[in-house]
Amino acid sequence: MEKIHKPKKVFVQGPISPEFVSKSIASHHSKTGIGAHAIFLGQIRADQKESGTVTAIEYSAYEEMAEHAFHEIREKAFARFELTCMHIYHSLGTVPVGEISLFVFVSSPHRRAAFEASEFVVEEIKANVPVFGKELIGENGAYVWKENS
Amino acid sequence: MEKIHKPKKVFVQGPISPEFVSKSIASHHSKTGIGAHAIFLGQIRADQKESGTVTAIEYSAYEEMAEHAFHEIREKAFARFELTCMHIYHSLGTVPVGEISLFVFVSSPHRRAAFEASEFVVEEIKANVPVFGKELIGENGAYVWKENS
Amino acid sequence: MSVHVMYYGMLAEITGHANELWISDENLTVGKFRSQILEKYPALREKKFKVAVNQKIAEDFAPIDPSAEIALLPPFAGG
Amino acid sequence: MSVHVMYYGMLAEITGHANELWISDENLTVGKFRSQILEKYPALREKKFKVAVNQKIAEDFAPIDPSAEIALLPPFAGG
Repeated sequence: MEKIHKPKKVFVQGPISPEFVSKSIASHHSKTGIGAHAIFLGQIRADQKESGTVTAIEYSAYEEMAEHAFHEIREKAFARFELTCMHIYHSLGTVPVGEISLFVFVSSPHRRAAFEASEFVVEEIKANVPVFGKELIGENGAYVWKENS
Repeated sequence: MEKIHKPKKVFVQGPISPEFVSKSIASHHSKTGIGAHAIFLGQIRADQKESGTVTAIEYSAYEEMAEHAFHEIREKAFARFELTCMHIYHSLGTVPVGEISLFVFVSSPHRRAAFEASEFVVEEIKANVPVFGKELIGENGAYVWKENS
Repeated sequence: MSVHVMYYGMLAEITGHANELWISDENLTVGKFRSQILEKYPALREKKFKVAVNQKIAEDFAPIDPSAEIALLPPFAGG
Repeated sequence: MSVHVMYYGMLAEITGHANELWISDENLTVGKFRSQILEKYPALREKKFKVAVNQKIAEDFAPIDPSAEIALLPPFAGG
């Protein structure tokens, strides 16, 4: 059990690899109080825009404020749900379509807490973390700014 | 998009490895309509029982009926949620504590459908699939039969 | 009539085998079969179990035809 | 007074820079700052943005002290 939840590094440069996800899973092998892991992965969609097809998202952030916001989300989630551990990773820089830009990983003795915390954390990130995204379109440098709904 | 949902092999012998999970994630790289993956992993807990500590679960199943049940759950989930794909894997045989025995992987253009489908599928599996589990305890061959709540 | 019966999990421990041929003088429903089986294996009375006919959970009123595959299922523990 | 102001995402494109020193004759609240900035950059009127003071989203009535770090934040797009 983690009793102290130190601020953790959330941002990574570029896409989050499937191998990184599997290493995170494997590292929970020794935490034998865990019964349920819920993982959320955000993947870049090749959306159709007026000016063409999205090929990548270029992420930037108000990094210091974002790290604080992530930390607050962690604290709230630990206070609200019976969690054993929790990890959040978010990309900065360019993430091509089909690649992963968000990895939320919560673990609990029981599935209910894992499901609820996973959803809570993802919604909080979408609403409250100052991350900005440029959807790059086609080959000619066109883009539109992304906005969460 | 998968239009026909053929019955798929769900059971695997022994634990489900983190590498298997990462390979499954990586195989969705080319499905660029996906925006959200929700993954649920069931991990064996070292629960305390009257007679000692759980060291593993030995799973068995009424396999033919179980495969039908899994197939029905797939069909229901595809009918109910906007899913791009869905994969279920469940262990048979012995799975030691800290290892993974259930892997549910749903993918959707949008996060809401992914969250809801993940929870739906896991609850359906717990309630409606004839899988049986012996919780092995200590070193002396003791066990108790597991029962889902 | 005779039907093929299978026992799973703890139920196989109680009955002492994984399957048997069930012989009955009369036509069976699930309910009738259930009372016959509790008579043969009284220890089952303390156990929760469901009866599947041809791989579907069946209610007591459901008929069992001679070619049916019957299974006694203890509480599920998947996941 | 003068405060440090940062522009993020599309707002940096509109203002033409990522940060600037904001000079004001009077003491500022977030609301006052907001009207001054819309006057200097009229194109911002068509954009949704929030104002963060010292890394917290602030309401219009909040005061801004001279050592504050101000940021103009366009809609969030994380995930």
